[in-house]
Amino acid sequence: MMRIEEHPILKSFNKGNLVTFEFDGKSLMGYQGEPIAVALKANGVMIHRFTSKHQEPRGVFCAIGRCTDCVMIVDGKPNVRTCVTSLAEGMKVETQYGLTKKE
Amino acid sequence: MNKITDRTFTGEEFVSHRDDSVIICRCEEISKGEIRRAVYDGMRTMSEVKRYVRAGMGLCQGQTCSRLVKNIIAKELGLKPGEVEIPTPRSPARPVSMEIYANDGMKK
Amino acid sequence: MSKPDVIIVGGGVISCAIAYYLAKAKVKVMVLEKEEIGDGGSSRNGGGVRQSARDPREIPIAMYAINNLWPTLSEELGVDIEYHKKGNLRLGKTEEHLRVLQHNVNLGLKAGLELKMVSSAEIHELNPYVSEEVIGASYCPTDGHANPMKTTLAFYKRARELGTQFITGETVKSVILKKGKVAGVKTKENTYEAPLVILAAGMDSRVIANSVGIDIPMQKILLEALITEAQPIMFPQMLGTAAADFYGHQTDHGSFVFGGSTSLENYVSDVEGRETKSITAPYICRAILGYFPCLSKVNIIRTWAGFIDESADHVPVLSKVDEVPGLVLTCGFSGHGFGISPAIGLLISELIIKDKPSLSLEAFKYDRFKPKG
Amino acid sequence: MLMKRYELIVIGAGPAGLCAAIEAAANGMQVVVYDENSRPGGQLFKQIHKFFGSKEHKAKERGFRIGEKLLDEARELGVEVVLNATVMGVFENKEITVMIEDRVEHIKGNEIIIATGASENMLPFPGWTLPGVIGAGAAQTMMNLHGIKPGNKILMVGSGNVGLVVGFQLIQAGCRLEAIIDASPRVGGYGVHASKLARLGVPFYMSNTVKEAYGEGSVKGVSIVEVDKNWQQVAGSEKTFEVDTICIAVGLSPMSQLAKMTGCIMEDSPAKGGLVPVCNEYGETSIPGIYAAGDVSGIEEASSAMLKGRIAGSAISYNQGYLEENIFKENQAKYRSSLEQLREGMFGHKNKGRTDLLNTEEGFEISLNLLENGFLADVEIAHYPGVVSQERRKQGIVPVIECTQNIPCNPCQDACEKGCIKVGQVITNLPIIDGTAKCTGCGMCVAACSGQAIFLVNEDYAPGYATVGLPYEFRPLPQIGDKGIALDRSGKAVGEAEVISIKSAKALDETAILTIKVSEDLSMKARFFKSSKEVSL
Repeated sequence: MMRIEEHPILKSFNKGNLVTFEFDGKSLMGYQGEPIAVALKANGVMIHRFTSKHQEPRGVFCAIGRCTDCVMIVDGKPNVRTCVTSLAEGMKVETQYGLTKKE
Repeated sequence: MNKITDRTFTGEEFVSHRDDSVIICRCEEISKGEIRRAVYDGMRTMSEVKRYVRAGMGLCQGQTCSRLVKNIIAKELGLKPGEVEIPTPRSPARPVSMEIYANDGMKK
Repeated sequence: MSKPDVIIVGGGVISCAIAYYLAKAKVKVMVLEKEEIGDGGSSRNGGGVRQSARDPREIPIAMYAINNLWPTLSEELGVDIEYHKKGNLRLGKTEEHLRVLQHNVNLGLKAGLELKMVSSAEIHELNPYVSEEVIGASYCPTDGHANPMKTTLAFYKRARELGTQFITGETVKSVILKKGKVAGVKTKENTYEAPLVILAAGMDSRVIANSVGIDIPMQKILLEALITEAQPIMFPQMLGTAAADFYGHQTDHGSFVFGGSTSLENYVSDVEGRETKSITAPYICRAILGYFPCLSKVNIIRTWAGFIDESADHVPVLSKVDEVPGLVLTCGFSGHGFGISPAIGLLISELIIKDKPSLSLEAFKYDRFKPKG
Repeated sequence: MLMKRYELIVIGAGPAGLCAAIEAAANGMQVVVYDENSRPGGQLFKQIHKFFGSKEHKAKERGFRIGEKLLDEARELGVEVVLNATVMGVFENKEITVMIEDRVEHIKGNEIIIATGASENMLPFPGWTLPGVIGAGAAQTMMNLHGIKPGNKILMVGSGNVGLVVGFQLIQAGCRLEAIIDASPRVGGYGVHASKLARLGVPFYMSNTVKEAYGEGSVKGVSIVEVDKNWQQVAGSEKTFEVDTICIAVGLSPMSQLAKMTGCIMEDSPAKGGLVPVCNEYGETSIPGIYAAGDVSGIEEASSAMLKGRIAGSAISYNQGYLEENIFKENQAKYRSSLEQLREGMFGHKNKGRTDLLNTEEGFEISLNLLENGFLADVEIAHYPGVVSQERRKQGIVPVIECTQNIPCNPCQDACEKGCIKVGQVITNLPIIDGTAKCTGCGMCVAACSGQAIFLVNEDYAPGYATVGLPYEFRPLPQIGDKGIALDRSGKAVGEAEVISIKSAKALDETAILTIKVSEDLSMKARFFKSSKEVSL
């Protein structure tokens, strides 16, 4: 379980509604409005994309929208920074291979 | 800045380092060795290295690797990091879609 | 270091190309650059390697470059300069545009260029991404594009390896004469001696030439360009438009480089800095999307600005200066020097070494500018 | 083009930006603040620890609470705080473009303050691109903003304050911190922060760097290796850890891209952490009307950033005719002296990066054990003025303050109504315990100490037994009567312990005070409690 249940200082985290989204064809749950990357992390997803040149896996690195390492294909659009893009019901999130979907 | 620099090629051979394969520019997947090689080929500033091998030219616009690239160049040239010329950042500070740009100035 | 045979002022693609061809011919060259290599237009242009839509005087040089130099340049310099000879499409949306394009086609044909008008259907066969609004285009199949930054630095690298002495951080102020002949240049702090000086320093060439009483009518214009995030490879052509509202191409990396002008660039407030203006990128993007609506979601990641050195008749000065023996001018490229840069390098080296370049440079004399009428 | 115009545009709603905006708005200026994040406060909202400094620096308040207060204050004063607003560029004539949702706005400011903060430095090593290698800031963002653990088993690289503080927060979030490593031979951050981790059993490997992160698809482990004086790896000294996450905390750099974009004169200053705009004493750059405040003009603590914001905000108010000269001068003097206070001490400006200090300003020997292992050795404790004699301890409850470095901080002094604790005018001084004053054991000092370095020791508890009151910021809280083991400063189990009281009053601000009963010889050793119910911390 990656979500923090009881935090000694922050107590609980006010999250929105639980929503369903799609990750590489699988149906996953996450909280509406939280970064896509957080919802993926809660579901144990580490790999967001594979690089163009060496096909190496990448995931969250800076978590604040600067490094662009965590980009994925979201609702068909590639290069979406999942650490700063809010999750919404029914979103389609796909692992990015280079610049596109897996061929 | 812009210290007078004679860039004459000395003719010495390029020496590989053990950690040359470590990736420095994460976006463009440019290794330390490629950056060192660029310096060997005569590139002495961040812009020249960037234009020659694309280090720092990817999606994040060098936000992650600039400091690392600068340090590598400095080390290769025997300079202090502060002596390496750095490029001027350009708008947009974060990626912005063409559509958003195109709408700018079009509606009240 | 012993005295060089030639000093080239400026460290852009023209200088580096001249230095390379001279060094290849065993001429001792020194290049003096005030900033860094390729800091000016060389690293800021759109990368077009075109023959079409050029002034008829320039077309033979462009054809020469494309026929003889560009195809083997990567191999020759040992750096992939990303040259692609996949044609140039100049797009039109109105009947008026088509007339402009037809005029260019006529000029090109007269100069012996392979160039034709193509229909909307033919355009879409070449480039399926073009908007339906485009009704016709001129097409030159032998045009193309290359990576200007890498080309500049490749010439530099190779020239340097061949013994050219590059000195950066040196701002040349004037040309020195001895007994009526060129003897070198003076920089802010130093003096460099050589019997031959080539001014290839963009607008600065004018100021430096002024030091020996030579003036070329040219002006600085600040143009802007931008680059997108990488996209899967979509099309190989160099693009332009009859309306001249944007130009550009997709690079090997996948990103698109586009440029354009707003018609306000002659009136910039700061004539030294190269700051982009807040209104230019939106304008260029509107223009692009007018031809390529499919790019609307593509992100721009950087914009930049660079000066062009526009001569009074929009073609360069490529010339020895008769009354100042030892002085050679290569300036006033007016924003389209990159595509012809290898040929300029070769031709100027020939002009210097054997006084007779492979192509005549008579049309580019420094003293050609006359008042109208 | 007609543009919206503000008297002051602030870029960045972190501590510097908000304070600048508050200052200017309080003087009557019309101010807008843009921030690209969905939450204001910059890094403050990820900082759940109590701040150092004195009252005027908001010491002993937690960062996120300071952020909330600043935001409320700004809003009350009419500051327009625009979030999810990315400043795309700064152009001529003090114009900026901002992307808000899907539109671009062009805004002009009579004055502009750039308060864009800092970005994290990175450390490349083989495998550093694997998912699971993250910045310490990323860890903070995930756990403190979004309530998710960045990983389960973690290695922290870097022993500066960021590494130490985030390391502690990881444990608070329920992660296991396997070790802290640093290429430097000495802990870079506050000794008290290091001690908080060491007593939980987190080992410190100084003079070590990452050799390689390994794993298919994501991090499965890491090997570290010793480095010699010339930063060369020592063959044969490798150790490996099975971790799923590697956190990098190797310093911050000013995020000065927007500043450089304005064309102002920049300098590369190692003391300020990298490339910064050259500023005058008010934070004004070489371009009149463009200011820089906070980390973008030089890396410091958030408390300093707040003051740098105030200084710039007040200077701008004066420039724009909103502040009389005498008040302006008064304010400047006040803020400046407050800022100078924060810049004093072992970690202040003049000592930044020094690892060769042997003594405190008062002449106390600095603990080498603290610098090399993260905790004070038992034999060193008695040297410090916060530790009373055994004779005094035998007489009843008394605070033991294990504060051994010159850090600008004095809430302990204010916390004690009985006058047991004295820091004095120079807030970097080590606190002195007045053994003659009567300690009531209220625990306010324990909770007030941002470094969690105060313990209430009572050696007069019962024959053969002593009690130790200690700060406890983990959940679930143990219960009275819980039995377990006492851990010493190095995290080693030293004996049995039983919880005899738990205080968690609101005034303690989530720092519970756990009092444990230990054998009397452990009174100066036992510094943490581990319940036998817990499998592992």
